[in-house]
Amino acid sequence: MSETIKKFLYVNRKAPYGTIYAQESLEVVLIGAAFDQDVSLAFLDDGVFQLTKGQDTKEIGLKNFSATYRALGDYEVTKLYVEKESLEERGLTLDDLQNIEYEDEDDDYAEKSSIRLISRAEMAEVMADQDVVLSF
Amino acid sequence: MSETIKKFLYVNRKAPYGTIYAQESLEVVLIGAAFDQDVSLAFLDDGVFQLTKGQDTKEIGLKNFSATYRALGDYEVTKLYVEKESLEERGLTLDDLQNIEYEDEDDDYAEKSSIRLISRAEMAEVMADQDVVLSF
Amino acid sequence: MKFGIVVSEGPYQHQASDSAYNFVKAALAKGHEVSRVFFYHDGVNVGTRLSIPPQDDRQIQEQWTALGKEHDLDLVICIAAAQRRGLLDENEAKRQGKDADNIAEGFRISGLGQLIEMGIQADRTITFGD
Amino acid sequence: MKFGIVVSEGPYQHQASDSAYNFVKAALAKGHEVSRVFFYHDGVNVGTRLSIPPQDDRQIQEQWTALGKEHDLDLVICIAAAQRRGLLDENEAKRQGKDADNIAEGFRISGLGQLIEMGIQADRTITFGD
Amino acid sequence: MGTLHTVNKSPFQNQTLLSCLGHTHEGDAVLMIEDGVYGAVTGTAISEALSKMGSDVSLYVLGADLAARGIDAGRMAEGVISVDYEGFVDLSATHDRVQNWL
Amino acid sequence: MGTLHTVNKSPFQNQTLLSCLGHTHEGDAVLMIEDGVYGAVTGTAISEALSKMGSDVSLYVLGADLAARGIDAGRMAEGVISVDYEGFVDLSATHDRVQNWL
Repeated sequence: MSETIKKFLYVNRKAPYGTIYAQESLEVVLIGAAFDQDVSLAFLDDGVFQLTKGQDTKEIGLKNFSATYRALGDYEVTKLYVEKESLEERGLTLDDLQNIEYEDEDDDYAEKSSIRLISRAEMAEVMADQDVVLSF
Repeated sequence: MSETIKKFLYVNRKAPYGTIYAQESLEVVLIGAAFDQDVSLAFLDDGVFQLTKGQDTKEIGLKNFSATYRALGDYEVTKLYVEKESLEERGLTLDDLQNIEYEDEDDDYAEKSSIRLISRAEMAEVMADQDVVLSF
Repeated sequence: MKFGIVVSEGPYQHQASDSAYNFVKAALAKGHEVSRVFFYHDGVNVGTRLSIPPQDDRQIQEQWTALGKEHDLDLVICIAAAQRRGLLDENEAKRQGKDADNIAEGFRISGLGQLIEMGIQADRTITFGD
Repeated sequence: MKFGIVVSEGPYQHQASDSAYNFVKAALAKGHEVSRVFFYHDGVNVGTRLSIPPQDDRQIQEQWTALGKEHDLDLVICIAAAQRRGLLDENEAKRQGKDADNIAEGFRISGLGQLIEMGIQADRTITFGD
Repeated sequence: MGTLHTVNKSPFQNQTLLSCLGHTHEGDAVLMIEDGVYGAVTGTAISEALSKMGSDVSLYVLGADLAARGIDAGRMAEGVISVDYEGFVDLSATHDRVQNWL
Repeated sequence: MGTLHTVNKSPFQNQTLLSCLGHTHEGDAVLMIEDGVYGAVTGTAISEALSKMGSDVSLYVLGADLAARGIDAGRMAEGVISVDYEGFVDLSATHDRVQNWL
């Protein structure tokens, strides 16, 4: 839709369900995927809670949108940066997060993890390497 | 308007202007004054910022409602509990706050301060002594 | 026991109105009375009849309207907060020269005095907000 | 330079829409271009024409409408966020079977693609929210 | 029977839970709801400090909000009791007042 | 020329300013606006920690938001520069990108 290719970073720092930001951020990512930009997602601070597995919203009556993260690979959104320090401070490890994978078309469609565990310092580098930073 | 007299505490923990809670809390206090209940206001955490003097909102375009605190005495709202530890953590002293006074009709209408500086432990006692606690 | 409920945040943006709804349902199910639900701050936006959430999501306003009808709840929207935010009933719209209104069935607009009155009459006052 | 602006919170409840307004005014005064203002999340509520704030307070929607008119600003309300929260234009109201609409003059409702497009076209994208 | 306090903010982002625990009395109860339920988890950067502050109050967590967020009940700090919405109603009724920390 | 970061939350209530300062680079600028301006004040419970973290970035504060909150310019930490909305626009234009910490 456009000839410019920009680096877009979606920054997720808030927990899901208490507020709508996580859910409406995902809606932007899905629509944005059609624009063929260079898209990354950052999960830090309470944003890492968005990716936990086993979310079950039946009793609170809100829509469970956590499965959508697993569909991101189908939209060619394959770079989900997760901050290690944020996980550790919250007592979480990668095992507590969903498996989010994509098929690497450059590698015989091998299934690879979209989650890239990085340090806080590396997260700062990712942030500094963007054209557009959208925060939710 | 009612024969029951209850102890109402309005708890203010948020800074003014960034969000509307401080302002709309005051509107409740003013309306509530007509009901002849036993009213107290608590200012703790960032709520102590509501009472600073010299607020000037011209450049941000929001309505400056800080003068309303000084009018509370006219509505017979005379108990404004301010937490000492909250002030100290924020580098504030009583001198940074507005003078908020009332006329004590039991003491020949002497002008007295409505601000009661109390410790965190005393604030906990004030909170535990209420019938209705409204938080903003 | 008589509960009074305050809802301080708008629908969907915060979970507050959902938590309040679940609490009120549970209280009624246990035989308690809910004397009033008072919508304040952005909470007034719960009462718009113009919302159209996605079909696979809950319809927050309709949930309240239905619960209110079933249990004869007094769902009160604060007039001062509502005017700031553009939530009107037919009378207010006429009085203020506005060409439309948007309040949903089962809600009524009234003054802040209703909040104080609720606090006086209820055995417990509980606020859901942010 | 071309600025794109996102407003993520509703009027009065948060300062975000005021800060955005002051920023946009200053950018225009300095000769910059504001390519679009995109209202998302509760920010969509800025665009209601039904608000009636106290007379001694600012009228946030009218401020935006006037600034938009003066500078031919593209004030876009996200349709998905707006539907959840009950902000509609005449077409949407008809299409969805609603008996009223509430969008103010100078605002238009469109899709999330307009946000991405703004990010692509603007030199700087700035979000005011909570 | 004391006060029921509710907290709905993540303690990693916001100091509300700390402030609440700094204002409780022996015999009070603190119920964590919405994003506040993250305060009920053990083995975090702040769980030790929280457990010391909350030693003379009863700690509860709304199970529905825990489940929504995918927190396994096995990760809850010792002594924290999970309740459903009816339990929330009971706690509100059995305490003398409810103070909501927003 | 690096990133302009904005922070609009009180550092006494919310950890956003700390998180922002933990993700800056030398040469970045941090502009405190709205309730974020309380982070610009010296002599508070957190001002020392903040001054250490922000040593390699330029710190700015929106004067209009300071004035609204009644903060005397004399209480600002050393090295923090007060700007008006036009200064905010300039900072946005002169940096390569803007990241808003919400």
